[in-house]
Amino acid sequence: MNQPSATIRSFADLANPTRFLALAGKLVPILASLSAAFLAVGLYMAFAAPEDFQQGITVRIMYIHVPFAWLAMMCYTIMAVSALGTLVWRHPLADVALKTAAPIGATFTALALVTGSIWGKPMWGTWWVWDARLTSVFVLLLMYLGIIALTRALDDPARSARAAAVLTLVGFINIPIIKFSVEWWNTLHQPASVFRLDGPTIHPSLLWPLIVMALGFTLMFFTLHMMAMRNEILRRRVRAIQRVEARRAERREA
Amino acid sequence: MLALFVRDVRLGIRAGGSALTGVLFFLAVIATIPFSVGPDLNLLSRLGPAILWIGALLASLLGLDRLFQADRDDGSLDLLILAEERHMLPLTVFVKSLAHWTANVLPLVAAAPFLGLFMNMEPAAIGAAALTLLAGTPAIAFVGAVGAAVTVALPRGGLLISVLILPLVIPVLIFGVSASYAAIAEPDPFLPPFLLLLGLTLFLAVIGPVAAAAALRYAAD
Amino acid sequence: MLALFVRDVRLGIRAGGSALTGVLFFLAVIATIPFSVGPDLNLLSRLGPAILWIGALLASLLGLDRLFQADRDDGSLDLLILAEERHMLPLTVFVKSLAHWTANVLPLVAAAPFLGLFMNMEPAAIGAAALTLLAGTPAIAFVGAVGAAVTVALPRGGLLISVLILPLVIPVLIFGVSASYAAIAEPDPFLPPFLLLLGLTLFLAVIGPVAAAAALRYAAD
Amino acid sequence: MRLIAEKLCGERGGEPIFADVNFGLSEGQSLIVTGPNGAGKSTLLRVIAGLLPVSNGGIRLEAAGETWPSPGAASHYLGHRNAMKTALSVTENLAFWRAFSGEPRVNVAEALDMVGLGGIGHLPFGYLSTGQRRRASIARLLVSYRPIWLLDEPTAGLDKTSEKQCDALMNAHLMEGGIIIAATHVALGIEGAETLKMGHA
Amino acid sequence: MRLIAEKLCGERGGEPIFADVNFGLSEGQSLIVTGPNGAGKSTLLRVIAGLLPVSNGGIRLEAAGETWPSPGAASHYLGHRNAMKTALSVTENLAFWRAFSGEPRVNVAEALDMVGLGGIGHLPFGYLSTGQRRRASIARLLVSYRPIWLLDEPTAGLDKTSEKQCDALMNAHLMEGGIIIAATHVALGIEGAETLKMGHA
Ligand code: HEM
Ligand SMILES: Nc1ncnc2c1ncn2[C@@H]1O[C@H](COP(=O)(O)OP(=O)(O)OP(=O)(O)O)[C@@H](O)[C@H]1O
Ligand SMILES: Nc1ncnc2c1ncn2[C@@H]1O[C@H](COP(=O)(O)OP(=O)(O)OP(=O)(O)O)[C@@H](O)[C@H]1O
Ligand SMILES: [Mg+2]
Ligand SMILES: [Mg+2]
Repeated sequence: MNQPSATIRSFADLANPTRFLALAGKLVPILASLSAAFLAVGLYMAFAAPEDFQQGITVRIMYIHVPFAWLAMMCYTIMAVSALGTLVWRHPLADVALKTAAPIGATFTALALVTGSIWGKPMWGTWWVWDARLTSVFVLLLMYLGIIALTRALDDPARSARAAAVLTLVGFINIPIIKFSVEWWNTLHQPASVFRLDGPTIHPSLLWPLIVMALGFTLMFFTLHMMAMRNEILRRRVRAIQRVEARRAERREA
Repeated sequence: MLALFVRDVRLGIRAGGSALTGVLFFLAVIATIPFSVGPDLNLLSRLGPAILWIGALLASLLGLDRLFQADRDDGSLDLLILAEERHMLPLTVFVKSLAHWTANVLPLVAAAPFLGLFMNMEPAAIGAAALTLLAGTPAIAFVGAVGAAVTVALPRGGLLISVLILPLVIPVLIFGVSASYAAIAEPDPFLPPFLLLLGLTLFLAVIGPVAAAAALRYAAD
Repeated sequence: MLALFVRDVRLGIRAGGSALTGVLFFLAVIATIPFSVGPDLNLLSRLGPAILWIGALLASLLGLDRLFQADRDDGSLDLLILAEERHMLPLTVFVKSLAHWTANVLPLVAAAPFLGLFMNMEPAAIGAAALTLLAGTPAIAFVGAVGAAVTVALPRGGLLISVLILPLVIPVLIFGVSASYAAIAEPDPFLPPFLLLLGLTLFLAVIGPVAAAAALRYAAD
Repeated sequence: MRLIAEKLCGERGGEPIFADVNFGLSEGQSLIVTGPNGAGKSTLLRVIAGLLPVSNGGIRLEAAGETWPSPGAASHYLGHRNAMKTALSVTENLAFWRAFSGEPRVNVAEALDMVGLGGIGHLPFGYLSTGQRRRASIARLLVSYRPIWLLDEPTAGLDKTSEKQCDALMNAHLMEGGIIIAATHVALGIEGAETLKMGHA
Repeated sequence: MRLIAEKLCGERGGEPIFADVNFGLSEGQSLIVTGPNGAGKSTLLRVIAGLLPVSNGGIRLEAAGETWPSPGAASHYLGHRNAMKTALSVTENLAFWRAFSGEPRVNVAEALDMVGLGGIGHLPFGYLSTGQRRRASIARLLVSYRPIWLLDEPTAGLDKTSEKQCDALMNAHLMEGGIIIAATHVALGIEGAETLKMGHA
């Protein structure tokens, strides 16, 4: 008769997540409102900012395209870190963080691709070119989707956690490739002008709205991520309780 | 029979052979091409149909060698053979190959048009490619079934016979590709190669299962 | 360790199947391309290295899903994991992937030069392509090991593995192809990309097995 | 219905394994095959089922009517391997065999209860323990009807209680006029079974 | 050397299977694990071997010296599956495990004789009968030395005589100061073995 011990154990496991849930409950609204504010201001600044004399109105796409692109890479970096968390520190939340970040990251990557190609049509005269940066971002999207597919295919959460973590870490090679593709290969895409060792080369009038927008989207990302993690944790709790119930039923039959 | 089909498809899906994976697989294959041949767009659009076909071929070859081995290893094959009076063995083989095709290749065929867009192929080419894929890829599964059966039956000698059988795949591929090109290249007509492809598929759909069944009967040991 | 290598190579050769399928697939890829790019020979010879690389890359995906599954099904994997204090698991994985490469991919590399002739590539190009293949394809096996380890629990991982691996091997492809082009295109030198390729292979030869081992340790259930 | 073997000989890879096996079993009768490892018990069962060619002599089924043209078609074969997919749930597996083998009998849930696996039909087969797997594949014999059961070490890996259950199931099958041929190393609780001792001697 | 389990708990897919298992075995001692199907015998063995994570409590090896850093490293694990390649001959299989596991002991031919498979080392493993396969994998325990043997139903499928052989081998191992933990449903002929009954009760 070890149900009580069992249930207690499974809840003891969830103690740490429980604390996280409380924290998330407090943080989510704050983050949400902050990001909303930033985005509003950012949008205003974006449209107040001077138009580029050759690109015209289309330059404004930059204010969403670039943040999306940055976030796509940042999200994967976060996933890689939480992968370490799973494999090295065995942190119970790391696995949840990784699993839930994947879909969000995929979305941002897809948005970067879309906005990029929308921008590409007027700039380069084509929606899509198989140029190094574009393709490497495309590959990043593929990796996101691959990780999602893997986590879906493996039912047992413990096992899928390890698998996804390992895969994520190995896939991290792609991030530097994306970042530096513009330097390594001669691409249509323009090189980094903000994150450079020798300071940004882009004009402040364009830089500031960009930064504000970037901050806004980053906050938005964290909001979404926290909410997703909360859902995942609750889902797992329900599953744990269901298992205990099922086992009770079995024992009653036996 | 339907039960067998459902079981095998389900197994395929469980393995992550779902539609999503199929599309991803195709995307991944295509993504590798530009890196090697370079970003030259109209070259890509010319390569398009070939790439689609190669991807489909690969997908249908993946795991094909396990078609019967998996059942042999867990003893299901014995029972499938035992049920012969009830379900003719060739039919069983046919259904299994079809299930393999459904789980592993069909998603790709469905995804093909979108990917065609990706490589900015012209609509005609895309339609033709998708059509030929739909018509041609099953043949690969049927031929492959023979190879799989033979390797199950005589693991050592299997190699030899597969050498004789599997090359049948290449004609399928060639007709498929040429048909999808005929659709765009003006002078040469689309129908003849396409009909040939259809004929080949139907022919193999009969020959393959029968041959495979014959091999399997001796596989049980 | 040598024992493990010998065993796996022996198995790969006896069981036959996949190695042969690989070569055939390779052939099929080569056979289709001319249709797409047309009879234009010097375009063909220009595409040659790329085609060889793509063919080899895709062909080496075949049979990868069984790398660890076969051992898992018959219980060997447990013992390989148990022997960890004696032979570090990453080393075991390394040896297994190497054996897989030897049995399944090496034949392709050996066949590559002849196929190069088919596409009338010039000797220099052929040599370069073969060399880069020899240097690069092992990397695919090592990355493949990660995919195989991660999906070892799945009944049939074929498609999924490819999806997981392909994005990871793209760098290998890039350097391999660029190296083999550098050999013919006069201005740019052959060595730098080739050395990069070598470096990448060595790097993956370390990362791959370590990662795969990490995944396998928890796969045992 | 009567299952008759006359001077039956079996071989494996060209080597004769056993020769001149004779028996005749009519409804309700059972035969227990014993003998040392490698004596040819499994081979005999597979020959009877028609999974291996008869090298000499013959095995035939008399007065069985249209439904059962051949011994193979009339038998359930339970080999060493369980013929279940580890990736599918126990219920899915059994449901498949029920649909595929035809002649449906007990439904899946009841069959699972009869082998004492009531609670766990939803688990993937791969999650089951050795004995549970064996019991699940015994349940396969119940979900669709065959007059002849060919059982190769049916109770391997079963605990005492489920051994009893299994014996009860076999006896019930005999009561209904079934025929059982079982190869085993341990004693089976089948009433009035003839035994056939195989061996190199 | 002493193998000690304290409040050992094991789980499968998140569900606790057994809890608070305690035992201490020193050289020459053996433990027989019994219990109904699904009680967790195999799970226990795998946890001891280190193939499954310890969910709670601990298992450790005392005074074992450098050679045997962990219980896993010090053990031969004989599971349900024989860990042999059907495509390779019996000798090739054993020779591989001998070379791979290190600490070589008896050579392959002798080991095969000891399990009564003298003649058939050249056959592909796939050609062997169930019992012969089991015996071949028991021979694996002999070709390389490990102080601890973890045996999961070692005598499944063996005939009477080879069961005796197997018992003799186990007793010999204990004589030499080995440790044996065996999960089984049938009685094993090991002298003075403690028994551990597992079960949902
Ligand atoms: C699908 C097409 C596109 C993709 C996938 C893409 C991807 C990216 C990525 C990943 C970054 C982040 C680079 C970094 O942080 O170093 C980026 C930045 C940027 N992209 Fe794009 N891009 C695309 C199209 C375009 C187009 C058409 C333009 C305009 C001509 C453009 C202009 C920029 C600019 C100005 C930056 C900021 C660079 C910097 O200041 O660091 N992108 N893009
Ligand atoms: N596929 C095969 N090819 C050749 N010989 C085989 C094959 N399978 C089994 N044999 C041989 O046939 C003989 C009988 O095998 P069989 O499995 O019938 O024995 P068994 O009585 O079932 O033994 P056990 O009690 O261990 O199950 C064995 O000596 C074995 O070596
Ligand atoms: N991979 C798995 N995932 C989840 N649960 C599992 C897994 N394997 C086994 N189980 C469960 O763990 C329990 C114990 O299994 P185990 O194999 O240890 O039983 P056992 O005592 O060895 O039974 P047997 O006597 O039949 O061998 C069983 O109820 C089984 O359903
Ligand atoms: Mg037998
Ligand atoms: Mg067990």
